[in-house]
Amino acid sequence: MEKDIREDIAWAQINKDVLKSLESPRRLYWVILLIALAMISVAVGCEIYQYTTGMGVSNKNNSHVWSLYIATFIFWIGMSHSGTLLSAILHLMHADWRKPIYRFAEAMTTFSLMTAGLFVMVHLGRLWQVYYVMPYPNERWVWPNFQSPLVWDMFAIATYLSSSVLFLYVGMIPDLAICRDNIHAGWRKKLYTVMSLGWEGTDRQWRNFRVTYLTIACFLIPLAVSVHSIVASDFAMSNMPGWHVTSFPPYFVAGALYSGCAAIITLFIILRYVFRFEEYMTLPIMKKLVRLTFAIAMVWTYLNLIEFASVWYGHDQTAKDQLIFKATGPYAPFFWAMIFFGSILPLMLAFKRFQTHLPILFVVSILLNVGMWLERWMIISPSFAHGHYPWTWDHDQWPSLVQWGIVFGSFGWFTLLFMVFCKVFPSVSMYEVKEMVYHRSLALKHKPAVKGDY
Amino acid sequence: MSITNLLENWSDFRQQHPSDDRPHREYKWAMSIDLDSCTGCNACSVACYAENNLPVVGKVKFSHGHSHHWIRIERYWDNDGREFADQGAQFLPMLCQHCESAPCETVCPVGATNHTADGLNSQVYNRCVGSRYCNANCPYKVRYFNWYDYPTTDNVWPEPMNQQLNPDVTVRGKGVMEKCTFCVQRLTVAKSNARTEGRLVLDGEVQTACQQVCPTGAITFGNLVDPLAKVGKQWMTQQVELNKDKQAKNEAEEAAKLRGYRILEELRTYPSVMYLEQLRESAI
Amino acid sequence: MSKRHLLALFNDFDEAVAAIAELRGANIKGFDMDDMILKSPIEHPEVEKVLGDKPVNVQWFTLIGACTGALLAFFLVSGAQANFFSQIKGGKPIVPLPPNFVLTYEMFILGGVFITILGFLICAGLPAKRSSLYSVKVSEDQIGILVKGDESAVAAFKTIFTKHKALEIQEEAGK
Amino acid sequence: MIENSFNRRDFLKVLGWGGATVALSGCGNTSVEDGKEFVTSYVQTADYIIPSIGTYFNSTCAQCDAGCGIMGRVREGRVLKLEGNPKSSINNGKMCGLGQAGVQAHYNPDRIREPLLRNGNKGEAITWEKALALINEKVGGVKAENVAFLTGGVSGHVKVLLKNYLDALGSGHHYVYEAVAPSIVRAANKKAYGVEMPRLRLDKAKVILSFGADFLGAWISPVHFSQQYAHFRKADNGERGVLVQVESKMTLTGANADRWLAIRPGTEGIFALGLINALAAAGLSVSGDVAAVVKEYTTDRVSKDTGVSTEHIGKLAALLKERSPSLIIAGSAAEGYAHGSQNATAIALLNQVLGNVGKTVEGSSSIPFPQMAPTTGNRLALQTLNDNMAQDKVKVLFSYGANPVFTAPVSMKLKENLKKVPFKVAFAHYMDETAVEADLVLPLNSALEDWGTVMPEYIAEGAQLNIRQPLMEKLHPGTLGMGDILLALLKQHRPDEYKGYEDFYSYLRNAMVSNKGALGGANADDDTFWEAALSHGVVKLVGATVNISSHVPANGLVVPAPFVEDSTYPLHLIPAVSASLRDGRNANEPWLQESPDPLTTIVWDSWVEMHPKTAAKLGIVEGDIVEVASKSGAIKAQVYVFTGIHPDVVSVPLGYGHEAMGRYAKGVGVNAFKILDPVFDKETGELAMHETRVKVSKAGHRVIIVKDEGPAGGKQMGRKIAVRMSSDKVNLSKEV
Repeated sequence: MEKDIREDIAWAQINKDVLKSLESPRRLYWVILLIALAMISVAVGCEIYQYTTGMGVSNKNNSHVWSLYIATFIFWIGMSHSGTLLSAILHLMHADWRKPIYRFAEAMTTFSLMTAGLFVMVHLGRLWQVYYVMPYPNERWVWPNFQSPLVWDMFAIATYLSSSVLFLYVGMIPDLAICRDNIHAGWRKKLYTVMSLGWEGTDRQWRNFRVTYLTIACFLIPLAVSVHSIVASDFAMSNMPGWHVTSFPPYFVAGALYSGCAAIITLFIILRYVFRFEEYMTLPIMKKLVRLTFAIAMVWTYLNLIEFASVWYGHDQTAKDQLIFKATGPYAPFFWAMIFFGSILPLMLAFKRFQTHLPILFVVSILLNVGMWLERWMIISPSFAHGHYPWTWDHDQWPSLVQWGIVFGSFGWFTLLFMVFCKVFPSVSMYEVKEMVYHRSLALKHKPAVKGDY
Repeated sequence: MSITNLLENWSDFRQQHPSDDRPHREYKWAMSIDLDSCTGCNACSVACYAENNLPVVGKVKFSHGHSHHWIRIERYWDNDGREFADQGAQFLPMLCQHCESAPCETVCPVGATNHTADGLNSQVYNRCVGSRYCNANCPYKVRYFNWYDYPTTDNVWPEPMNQQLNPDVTVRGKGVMEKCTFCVQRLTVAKSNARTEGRLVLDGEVQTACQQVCPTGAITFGNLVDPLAKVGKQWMTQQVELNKDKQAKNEAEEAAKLRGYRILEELRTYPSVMYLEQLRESAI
Repeated sequence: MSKRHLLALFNDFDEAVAAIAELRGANIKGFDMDDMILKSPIEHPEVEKVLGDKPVNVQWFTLIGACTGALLAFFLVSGAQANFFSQIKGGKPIVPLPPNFVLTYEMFILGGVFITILGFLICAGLPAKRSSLYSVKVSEDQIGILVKGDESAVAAFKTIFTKHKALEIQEEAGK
Repeated sequence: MIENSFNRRDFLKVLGWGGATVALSGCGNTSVEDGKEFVTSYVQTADYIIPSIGTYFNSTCAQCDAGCGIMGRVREGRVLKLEGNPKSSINNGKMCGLGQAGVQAHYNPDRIREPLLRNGNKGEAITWEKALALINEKVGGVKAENVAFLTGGVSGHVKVLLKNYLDALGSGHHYVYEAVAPSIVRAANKKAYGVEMPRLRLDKAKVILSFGADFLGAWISPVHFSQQYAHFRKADNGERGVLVQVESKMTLTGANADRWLAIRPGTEGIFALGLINALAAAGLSVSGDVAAVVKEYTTDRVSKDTGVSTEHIGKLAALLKERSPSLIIAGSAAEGYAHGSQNATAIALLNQVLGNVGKTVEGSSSIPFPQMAPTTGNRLALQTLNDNMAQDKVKVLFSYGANPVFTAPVSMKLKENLKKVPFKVAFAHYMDETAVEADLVLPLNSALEDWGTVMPEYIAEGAQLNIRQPLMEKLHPGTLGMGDILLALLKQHRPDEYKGYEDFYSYLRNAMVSNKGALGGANADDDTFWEAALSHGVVKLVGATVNISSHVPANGLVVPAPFVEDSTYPLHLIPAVSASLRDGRNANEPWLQESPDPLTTIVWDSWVEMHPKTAAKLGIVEGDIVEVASKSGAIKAQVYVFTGIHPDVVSVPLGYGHEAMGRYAKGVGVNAFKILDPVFDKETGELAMHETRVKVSKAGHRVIIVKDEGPAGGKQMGRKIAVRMSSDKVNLSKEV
């Protein structure tokens, strides 16, 4: 089969190609940037309206106290996971095909976390008091309630965000040094000089770098898992029918990796096209990525079915009603759409012909994420519409435009962050691509002669 | 936050509250509602509006489910298939059940809702950040959120109506969760009066607004610890125990004739409100 | 007696390795093997090997960081709960272990990560000023060997380097 | 003169003893804000007034005519909440939601604040002097018999002054009008028992059979009956009474019945006679004439006519026979027909046959001061007034405590006839439909800032005189109490007789104190007596008990056969009297608008109740907007489908659909009074409220009904929420 990457790429060429992606952007870039800004301003407008008028404008009510904000919050948290998957897990496994694509994946992790964080705030009825959630010493000895899964979220996400930022940064130091060495003026020069911390690639630096990177990778994997299982416990720990499900933590983690991988495919295709990274983001790598995604999709599907099955088989009538309502009630269209996008559509990925067909993959990967977003919504709202207490059921309360506006804007926010990143930092890890090339060429050299003496 | 304190009293801190060997000491406020006397006349609900400064939200907001009735009358029919509701309706006043093991308490991120020493499920308005997790986790859905700013921007108490507001009860602003408090403002007064006289609150000395107004006296409220309290006697005769999720009624065959039960008991919320089953004559 | 610094750049990594080996072999007067620094564009275990094994201590930082993080978390949380009685939750102990374990776990990781980074900076001597003998080539595709030795040794260095096809030898006037 | 008499210092000096307003002296309320008056510091107030501690003062509720005693919680000079007055034998410290809302009537932002004189299409504010002078001039300008006074039910000293004023004018035209009064039952009772309002002892009865009497909701004295009901359900010996409700549209009482029997509208009399027949068959001794009357009312026929199954008739008869005493109540459902009197009589007959008269139907006690006894209103009064107006016999019309423009059916053309009256004076709290038509609108004090005495029509335990005293300083300096106005008007005609009285308060106090002997204060000095009266809020009257006779005119009692089908107007309209809105006078109190209707849980709107069968036949589902058309008019409202109503019947609540009155009432729902057909009870000439036949048709669009009930409706979905068990399983006597 064809190679993940050519061994004979000149290293100088690698530098050149990647650094080129940092050069002054074309017009299209600015256009997209403006669109992103426009989306953000929509969200900001909605939030201001909601902040001043009250939560009521989001069309939540005493039955539907949570809605799209929480759903989208989970969506973005989930999105963040596959960055860790690619860089950390595959790093430990020495799967070197990750090297050209993990950088932007990690960036995605960071930015989707930053987006998710916003939704917690947007969701609060009294945003101006949000600092109550922080454990800060105060003369009254008043602390947040450490028993609340929301506080766990706070801890977990803070940890995850800071750790993945550090991970991203540490992994980028050698590349920053390269930038420093090749860019000779302007703010970029200063930026890179400062950020590269005077990296020279001495043996001592490399030695510690290797260990550090490995260690953090080891930390990040359990962290990522814990983060989404904690988010899952927001629901699993409650007593709402449809939430109180034991299999939620793994289910959420799987879903997270799933949506993340899908997002990586999307961004992979965009970057490959925009930055002409055909040499590095090659089709074979895409093929591996797609297969990984397919595998995870199947895991998710399985866990999804398990959840339904256990509810179905269990004796909790309330939960059973809930499930039936989900599948037949007013939410049915969304529910079945989720099943289709999440479980049926990915079956395409099993076919070779699609595994490298970028246009199709582009569309599919986006649809997968639509499905995953629906999944989160289908976890939240039906349980509120049809919970324990029939008297307070509410089947005809739908999110208002304010909610949709803010959800919409969050994608603009993510785009903005990501685009800025791509222009300021190398979105492909140069030194690691070099390593990849180097080791593979060595492997070729040391291939035993056909006439082996054995 | 001294570590020594933590380590010294470790065993105390590991005690779950309240438990059999550490029961409520002086007070445990509880209620019992006789559904056979309740006529569903709504007087209790209106009394609650008057006592606790509940906003009248108006038609539109009511239609969006933004209403604030801390005690609401639910009306159920059980004429399955019969042409008429010929055994009448079943009315049920539903208010915060002040669960002993309240699902809402553990999940609040800022500890705005807690369990008081006298067994109330308290709500600290100025601590609340409006995450609404408590309501999400409340199986009875008896928590009401201030979706709008009723006192100011919505102006639900136009001059001079605002003069009716009860000064003993805060007027809640937007973004705060609220719910039935068992008229805690009355309890506090009664308790402090009793304390100044060096005694405990006597049965009947303090009434909740809903109990006070109820024309048929269907609501009984009092201190479960007090052996003389009527509410305690009722719980006793109905053999309903606070910290159980299965009562004699459910288990013993001969106890099936008891009327006392608690709603959604199987969720182990241990409600402080006992209901007495409605009766219907079999001879007609 | 003043020392001189030399930086030689190699294109071929094997040659570089050979050069190092030779430097080690020919024990040049006034030159200590530890005064040699290897600069490389990529992480390079096998080349570093020839420098003899040098200890890495980052993991110790990690250990300490993680443990302190965990302990801190547990006692902060439990202590806070123990000293704020009005936060009693019905049906739950005042200091409930399961939630506290969750938080302990998170802080365990947080502490670990942070202190590891700290350790990395310390051990790797970062941030630092770049030595004057540095070539941007090092960050591109060439391997550099930086040696420090007496006047007397310089000649010897140069011969060895040139022998192994050093593309370029930078020299710095020692003080 | 008003100014002087209401100079605050004197006011307080006089009232000081009363206690009520002492609480206010600390805070001049609104008047302080606008700086007109000064604040007396707490240093000078009575020692029981402590800032931030509520003080309770007794008075009398004015939300309906039951006359419950209320106890107002007053703090810093503001009345905050109304509790029941434990000393009042009517409600013994309890209250209903309607009564609670009294504070909202008092603090209502839409109250009229000064006298208004019509000027073209708008009223302009004038002073009281001018207003009263104007009245004097107008009544002076017309013949006495052309002066008419329309009021709701009145009693106590206000009634006395009113009578005196009319006498002074020489006009006998006092029309007492109540839109939803049980006037036909009164008449029937008078005939059957010799009294209009016998005491009903629900607490003594073992079985109650109520023909559409909503005694738990809106009928006569609900709070009193509710308490008796509690005893009835759980007597001290643990016995549990059985309630059977017979009606075509389920009332709150019906919803609490052990057995609710949906009966074909108007056949209540037949059912009663049928029961007598069945009882006789079961061996109950029945006098000959009665037996003769009921003999053809065989169970089968009755079952066919009424639509109640023979099984239930049999069971009911058996129950009534074995459990005595029982109590049969004739309510608005029974009386609301052209043959309402016959129905009521038949029901009274059933009571007599069962021997309940004297046991559960007791004679009430007489009232020592007949001039203060309540004058009960009826619908006939408005008819008469209307005719007189149509014939231009009315030149000056006073309207007090009634809102005829709102409650009169369009067929009466009341509004047009009103236009013929040259000078109309309305004493009102709000700019309601009648006040809008008036030429002079005089703003009244709210019940919580007014003086007066009330004698309720329904006497609970012995006659009592309820005191109404101000619970706080007047909110609006421009309003005046009815008593004061009448006094001022009287002074115009009989100055020497009344000049002694500075204001109504002094008149009232004098009147009471001078009669303290009869009021049970014989050996107390004036002040002590007066203080006691005020602090109790009630004065027990010693009246001889009226013996109740029991001779229902059986012979000649005929109950017409059930209605013939009317193909164009196939359905019967039952205008429902809701517990909170009644005839609509309280519609501007938001608590009442937002407290859900007990049966439908609908808020803030009218609705049309309909049986699923009927709905299916008409292809209607819940939320459809339908047009309910009678011969005299049509209204549009949303449909609510439920099984608490007879398939031949649709029901629309009264009290909604105000076109004026205030922000909370205006435009909410539709006014069912409007489309009532002019059909009258044959004997009393009262408007028969349930006689209207209607047709229902879809009006197009559909709405989501605003109600508290969720999509699950009244179902519990297998959860154990509201549980019910059969009464023979439990032994209530064992309970606490």
